[in-house]
Amino acid sequence: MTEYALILVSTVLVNNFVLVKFLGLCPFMGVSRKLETSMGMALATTFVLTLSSVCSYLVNEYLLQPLGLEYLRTIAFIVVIAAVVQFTEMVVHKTSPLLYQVLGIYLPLITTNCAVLGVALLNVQEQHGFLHSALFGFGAAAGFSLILILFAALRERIVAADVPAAFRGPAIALVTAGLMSLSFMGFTGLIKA
Amino acid sequence: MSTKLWRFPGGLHLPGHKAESTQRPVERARLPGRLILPLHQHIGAEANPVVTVGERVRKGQMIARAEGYVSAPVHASSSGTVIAVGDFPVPHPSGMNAPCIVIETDGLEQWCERRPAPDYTTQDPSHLRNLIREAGIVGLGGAGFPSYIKLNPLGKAVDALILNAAECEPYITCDDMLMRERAAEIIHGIRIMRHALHAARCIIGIEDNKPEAHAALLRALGELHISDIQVTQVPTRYPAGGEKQLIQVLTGKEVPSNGLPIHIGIVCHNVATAAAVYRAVQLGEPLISRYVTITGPGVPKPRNLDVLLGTPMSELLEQCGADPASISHLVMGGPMMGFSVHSSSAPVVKTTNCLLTGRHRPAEPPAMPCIRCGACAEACPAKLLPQQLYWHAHAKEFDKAQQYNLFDCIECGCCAAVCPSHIPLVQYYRYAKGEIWTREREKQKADVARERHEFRLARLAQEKAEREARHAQKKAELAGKTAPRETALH
Amino acid sequence: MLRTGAALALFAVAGTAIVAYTFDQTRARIAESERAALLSKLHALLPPDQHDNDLLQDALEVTAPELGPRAVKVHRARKGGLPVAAAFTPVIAPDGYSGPIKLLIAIRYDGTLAGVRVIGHRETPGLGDPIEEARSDWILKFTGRSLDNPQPPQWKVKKDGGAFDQFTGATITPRAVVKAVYNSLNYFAAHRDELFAQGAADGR
Amino acid sequence: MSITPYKKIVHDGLWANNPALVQILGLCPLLAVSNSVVNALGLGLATLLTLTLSNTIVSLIRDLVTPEIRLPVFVLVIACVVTAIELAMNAYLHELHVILGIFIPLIVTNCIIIARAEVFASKTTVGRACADGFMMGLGSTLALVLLGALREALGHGTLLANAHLMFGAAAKDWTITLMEHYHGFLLAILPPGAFIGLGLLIAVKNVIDSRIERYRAQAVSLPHEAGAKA
Amino acid sequence: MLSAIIAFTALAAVFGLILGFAAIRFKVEGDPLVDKIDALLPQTQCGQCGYPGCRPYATAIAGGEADINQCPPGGEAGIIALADLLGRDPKPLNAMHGVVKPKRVAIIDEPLCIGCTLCIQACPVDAILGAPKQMHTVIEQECTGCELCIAPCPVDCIRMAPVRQDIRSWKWQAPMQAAGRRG
Amino acid sequence: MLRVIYALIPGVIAYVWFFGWGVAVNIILACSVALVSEAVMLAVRGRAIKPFLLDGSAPVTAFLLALSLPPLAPWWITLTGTAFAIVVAKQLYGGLGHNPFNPAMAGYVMLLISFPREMTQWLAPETVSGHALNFIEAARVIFSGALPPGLTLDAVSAATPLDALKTHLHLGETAETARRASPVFGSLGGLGWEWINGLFLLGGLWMIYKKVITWHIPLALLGSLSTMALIFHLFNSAAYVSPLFHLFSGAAMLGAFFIATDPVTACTTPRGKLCYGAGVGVLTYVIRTWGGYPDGIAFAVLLMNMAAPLIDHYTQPRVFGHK
Ligand SMILES: Cc1cc2nc3c(=O)[nH]c(=O)nc-3n(C[C@H](O)[C@H](O)[C@H](O)COP(=O)(O)O)c2cc1C
Ligand SMILES: Cc1cc2nc3c(=O)[nH]c(=O)nc-3n(C[C@H](O)[C@H](O)[C@H](O)COP(=O)(O)O)c2cc1C
Ligand SMILES: Cc1cc2nc3c(=O)[nH]c(=O)nc-3n(C[C@H](O)[C@H](O)[C@H](O)COP(=O)(O)O)c2cc1C
Ligand SMILES: Cc1cc2nc3c(=O)[nH]c(=O)nc-3n(C[C@H](O)[C@H](O)[C@H](O)CO)c2cc1C
Ligand code: SF4
Ligand code: SF4
Ligand code: SF4
Ligand code: SF4
Ligand code: FES
Repeated sequence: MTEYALILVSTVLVNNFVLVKFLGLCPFMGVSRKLETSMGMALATTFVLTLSSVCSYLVNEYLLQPLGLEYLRTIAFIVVIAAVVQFTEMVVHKTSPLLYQVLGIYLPLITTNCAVLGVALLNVQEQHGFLHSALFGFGAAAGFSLILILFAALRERIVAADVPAAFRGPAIALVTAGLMSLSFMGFTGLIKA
Repeated sequence: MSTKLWRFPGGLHLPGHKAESTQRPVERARLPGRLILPLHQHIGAEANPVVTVGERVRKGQMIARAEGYVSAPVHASSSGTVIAVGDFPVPHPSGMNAPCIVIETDGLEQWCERRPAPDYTTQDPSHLRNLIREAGIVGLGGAGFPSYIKLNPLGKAVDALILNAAECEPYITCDDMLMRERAAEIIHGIRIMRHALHAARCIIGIEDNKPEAHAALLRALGELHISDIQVTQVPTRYPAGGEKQLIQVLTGKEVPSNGLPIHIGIVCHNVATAAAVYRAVQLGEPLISRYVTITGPGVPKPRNLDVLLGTPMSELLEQCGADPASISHLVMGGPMMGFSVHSSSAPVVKTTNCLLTGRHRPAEPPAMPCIRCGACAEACPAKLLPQQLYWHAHAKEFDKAQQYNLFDCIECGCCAAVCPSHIPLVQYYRYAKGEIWTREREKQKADVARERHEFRLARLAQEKAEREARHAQKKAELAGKTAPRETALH
Repeated sequence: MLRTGAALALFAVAGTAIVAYTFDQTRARIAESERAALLSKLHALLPPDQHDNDLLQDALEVTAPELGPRAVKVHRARKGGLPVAAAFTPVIAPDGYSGPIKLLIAIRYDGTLAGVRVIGHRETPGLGDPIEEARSDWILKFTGRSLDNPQPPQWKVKKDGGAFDQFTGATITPRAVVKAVYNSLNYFAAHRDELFAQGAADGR
Repeated sequence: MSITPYKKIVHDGLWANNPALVQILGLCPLLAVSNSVVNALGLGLATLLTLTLSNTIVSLIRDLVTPEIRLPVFVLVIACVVTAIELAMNAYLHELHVILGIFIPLIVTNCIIIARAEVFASKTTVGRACADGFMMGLGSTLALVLLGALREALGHGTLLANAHLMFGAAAKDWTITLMEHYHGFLLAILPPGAFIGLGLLIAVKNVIDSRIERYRAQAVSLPHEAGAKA
Repeated sequence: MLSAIIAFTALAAVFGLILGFAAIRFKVEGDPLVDKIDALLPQTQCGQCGYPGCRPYATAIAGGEADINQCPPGGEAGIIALADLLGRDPKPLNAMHGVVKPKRVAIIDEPLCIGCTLCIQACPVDAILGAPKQMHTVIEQECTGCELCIAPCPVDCIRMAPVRQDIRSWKWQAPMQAAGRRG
Repeated sequence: MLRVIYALIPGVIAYVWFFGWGVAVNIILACSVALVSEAVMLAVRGRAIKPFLLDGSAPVTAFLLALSLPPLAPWWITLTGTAFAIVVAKQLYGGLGHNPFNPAMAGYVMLLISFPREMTQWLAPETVSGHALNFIEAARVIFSGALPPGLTLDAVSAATPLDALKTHLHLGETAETARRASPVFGSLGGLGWEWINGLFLLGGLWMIYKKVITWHIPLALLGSLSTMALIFHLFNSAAYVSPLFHLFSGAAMLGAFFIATDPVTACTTPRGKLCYGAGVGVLTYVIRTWGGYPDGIAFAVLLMNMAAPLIDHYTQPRVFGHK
């Protein structure tokens, strides 16, 4: 039990995907101008990331490994991810048009969010089991969402600030991200192992 | 008497500065050579002149008719001749000129014929409202909203008629003096209002820094053997006189956001308004004069005057021993909510409760950036977050400001008063509100333009189609004509 | 719909074919590089001229508390069939400042250290990381030492009255490393012969 | 669109529309591996190669693919290219491959590649697509190397440390030590440094741009000065 | 090798089918965007943006051909609104397309007007009244101030005048900037 | 702002008393650097300089940064830290009032992760080391690194109480043995630290009385910190030290009254302030107890700065007349 809690703490805080592992930065920078949109993105990513983490684990375990096709891993995973994204898209569209309104535009973006592929690859690299993969994927997504939403709220405040011309826009956003990751250094050593 | 009182959030204890202008008794203001009567002294539509230049008018005669539901007529406050109808300086933050009727007084003070209705109890409310409307009575306490509308319960049961005698702003004492000197008139006025509203209760709310006025009211009630009007002292804390605040203090009810007091069965009027109602109904006199406080470091003899509407402010300053030229800046209203008047030749209007004068404009310290200390939020009686409103208004993010409920701001100025960074917050809010309204208007205009443009495009397309059709037809005819001739040639 | 499916499948086939081809071409080379990479690490401690067997082939796995929680691979160097040295990887020093430290420890048959290297750690950059060869030569000071050099009680950092330096402001990390090395020396002393005795068969 | 002059392609790729500094795409590898010049160069070249190849192929097959499967096919193409490159690197630049780790396969999801395929390569001639791919790749590589240099210099006081990983043993002594006994400003090589560093680069670019803008404005002597604020 | 190909054909086929469905549906997204953008444009219909009217410009933005900073009448507020809608960073107005001017309306000097109807044809919102050979007048509240009627007039009897300010249209100005803001 | 500095003075005096004049040197150095870099940045940004130099925010930043540095930190540490605080964390965002992160703490954390060695070299209280460095000596150490003859760095330096506690617990000792083993502990918290914290507490209370700050943040912070500590202490007093120790060692009081209360970077709504303070307290405890760094205040403050806008967004008070 505690082991799984630790996995979450470690992926959400200590090894936060965005601020420490440098994954999923494009959506992090791109979809954080408004709080609402960032929340939509967070929701979509969380779902897709968890699902694709599991699926890619299955594909790797029961398709690639047996056939000795490890070298096709990347291709296989990206295929899986794209499929999952589309699948999610359809499900959402069918079940709740309202949610679709919110998420619709973000889902396609997720395909090129390297956090998703990153999770899949890391699962293999670190030989996670099934449950571990699921948790890892969820934790990564949670970390991503947390940071994304906080960042969006911060940015909404910063746009009104008297930022020097040269730093307006992406530059100051990156500096902010830097200071955020500076703060997250505080979690280092929280999980020894 | 000790009745249960409630507390409104925020607010400030301000130095009152009221003693200065209450030492001397109220005296009539001298009759000026000319009276300047703006057509727009109230909320709502501008009144419509019914007199022409050169025409002779009597005191109390209607010279401009109310235009539409939310509007009020204007009356000649003394007898004389109309010498101009046109734009003149008026008391307004813009400092612009606005349409006025100018009367040269003849000093005869000849009244037009008055129709008193001594026994109002026999009148039905709608007729009373009509009298009040015809008398041009508007709220004398603040916004100058036509009072007859507020006297119309709109079919709702009115639980309480609240008389606003708080006069919470520093320096202002006109209501105070009115209560000391004309308590009886106020009481009568209140009973008329009450009759019109069928109000169950009737409370006069007065700040506890006016013992004399309080005593005067009680005395008057005693003399008139009236027991069903309750006089309640409320703690002195700005803005206790704010309509919503006073209502909360006296009844514990909150006027819903962008709702009206009437929606919670309450109507709030100023005491001066009540007095005006009495004169209108029982003496048949329209609203042609009011008490005005002339005070501030700029005048040697600060006091209250009973002023004919339309009297130029400069005359009043002179009467209080000040030389208008020496006065560097002149504020109409109090230090918190008043605005500077650009020319002392502007006239006193229905909503002029106070002239605040300064010898030299206080040098405002430079505004520093907001450090989000939250002092403003603690002072805000509307429980807003002024720092956020400012943050967004300053960044021109007006929709965000609106999300933070900009329009619940009553512009009381408490926030600006406490701001350690000396930010003119209220100015930012007024600016933001103005911008939002303009954008609304422009949006509507744009939509119209879009329609007209699309309509035009459609029309052009149609014309083109028709032209082509005609063209084709012509061709066909031509072809029809030519063909036989050719055959004929052969 | 079917058309699109087919078309896509076509592309998939083509793509896969190309990749598969590349894979075939590079497979041998990749295996080779991986070998070389590992070998170069070992050769840093056990120079090729000191042995004549294939270190990668002649290996076995052991598990022992002294060497850490997980199984440790032991590569054995022999010359003319005679044991020369053994390289343990990875030896885990569990009590680093912020997590376990992975070590590669090579011990000569006579019980002296052929060398120690850090192959993975999470110590604080700037405080704990002088244990890396790249950052300081602290780790090199182990070479040539053994259980009687210094005497066992001396196998500590100076601060704890031992023979090994600590870093300014960082005692925990060196403490952990010294302890781990000392433990593995003990383990080697205890199990030396069976380590070399076991047939080279396993590990293949 | 399809008749973009080559001059513009070059200018876009390297400056005006630089993937890293302007489009802010493909950040993950950019920030993750830019802690030393060599790593940056390694990944940069890999990306460049991928971009060029993928763009070329995409433009080659642009008439064969129906709109519905455009995206999947492009993704597939890119994935294949990347895998091929990865295998090659693993074979010939093994250490570097180990260091760069999952960021080589992650080139697949590097947004800039799919973006170029979508908005440019799929709409233009092979030559231009190839050029665009190359220039965009070069643009991000330059940004990578710049950031790498900045961080390595500040962090370790060196440049081109362990270049042999890439250029073979001959390059062992290429390392340039800018400052002996340099304390080492760890911030630069730690994650926060990556973000702040890139932020600074972008800011510098903005300054240069506005200078150019102002210069132009004066040259044309427009009545009102554009973009010159604060 | 073969197993690889087989395995993949399977995967990809599935994938292709699924995607086939979804990709088609994405098409519909385009148009509402144009409306959303058009709703933010001032509808002056002046063409300064380089397109014949606001809607064409909106279409161009949606199509990614035009940038969001080309509409002078929209001004800074307009650009920010567009940036918000499209999730981009706002940028200063592109000087190539003109500068922000106070709102103005056209006034026809009626004695001079010869009733040529050219301005009527030019006006995008039919804000000019008049018939051939009769003097024309501008319906002030309908005029968007696009200035398109100025050029065609053969006798130059049309001029632009600022919209009249009176005490009701007056609004509070922003207070002067916080301390130290130079210019 | 000046009143913030007045409130700091008693604590500073205690600081000098226990750790020698190094602190004073650091403060002076930091202040001058802060003012200079502020002025330079304002000039570059084309803003008026005088009003912003006089608003006193830069000195406050400098004070708080200097107070969190090791007393004998070399001059270039103070310099880079202060410059980073003012230039990057404050001026890049538009200066006073616009910065989302607490400049002083940003500067401190930057130093801590960049130069951990220098940043963990703490001076032992004079009562322990038995050496009293006077102003000149301290200045010489700071600027040239030259200790007075007959002194070694190891002699005068020691880990801070929190740090030492970590080290000993790490060695598997109990809190009690740790406190007996190392001389740096006092009766409540760290030796000397208890006095320093006590005086900062006084200064803080004075600021509340003077309405410079409100009670919300300090109360919530200290409350949550001690609650956490109490729970775990009761649960296992060998591994987890008492709440009092937490309150009276490290930067607890300084943080609660002077750092977390920075109005610019904290929450601004009343309820928000409570959440914010509680958050800082909990995070501080977590980082102190399980994290890699001995004191967590700085990180906790920065982390909560990060969350402040969101918290504000969700803790707006009910506006008058709204349901
Ligand atoms: C635009 C506007 C419309 C109003 N409409 C009504 C109304 O329909 N009925 C009513 O009883 N009071 C109405 N009021 C009067 C308000 O309730 C309030 O008494 C008036 O604004 C004076 O209060 P103040 O001086 O605090 O602004 C209106 C006020 C304004 C400003
Ligand atoms: C901040 C503020 C303070 C006010 N103070 C007073 C006051 O002291 N006395 C008063 O009669 N009206 C005051 N008003 C106006 C009242 O809100 C309200 O408009 C008025 O009492 C309605 O009565 P009337 O329509 O007869 O003027 C104040 C309004 C505001 C917004
Ligand atoms: C941020 C930080 C990081 C640290 N990292 C390490 C480290 O990686 N390795 C280490 O041995 N000590 C590290 N320490 C220092 C230990 O806390 C302890 O003070 C040091 O080992 C000195 O212990 P001593 O008092 O027994 O000499 C670190 C201290 C701090 C404040
Ligand atoms: C009560 C109070 C606490 C403050 N705390 C800090 C602080 O912790 N760090 C800091 O850099 N500035 C602090 N300041 C100064 C100033 O608010 C801070 O530099 C702003 O962040 C500058 O924008 C404080 C100011 C006040 C009034
Ligand atoms: S009082 Fe002034 S400085 Fe304080 S928060 Fe309000 S606006 Fe900002
Ligand atoms: S002016 Fe508005 S914001 Fe300021 S205190 Fe009054 S109501 Fe609140
Ligand atoms: S410039 Fe603006 S107002 Fe004029 S046509 Fe273009 S979009 Fe419409
Ligand atoms: S009248 Fe002239 S300026 Fe006005 S809208 Fe028509 S064409 Fe434009
Ligand atoms: S490169 Fe774009 S999300 Fe990682």
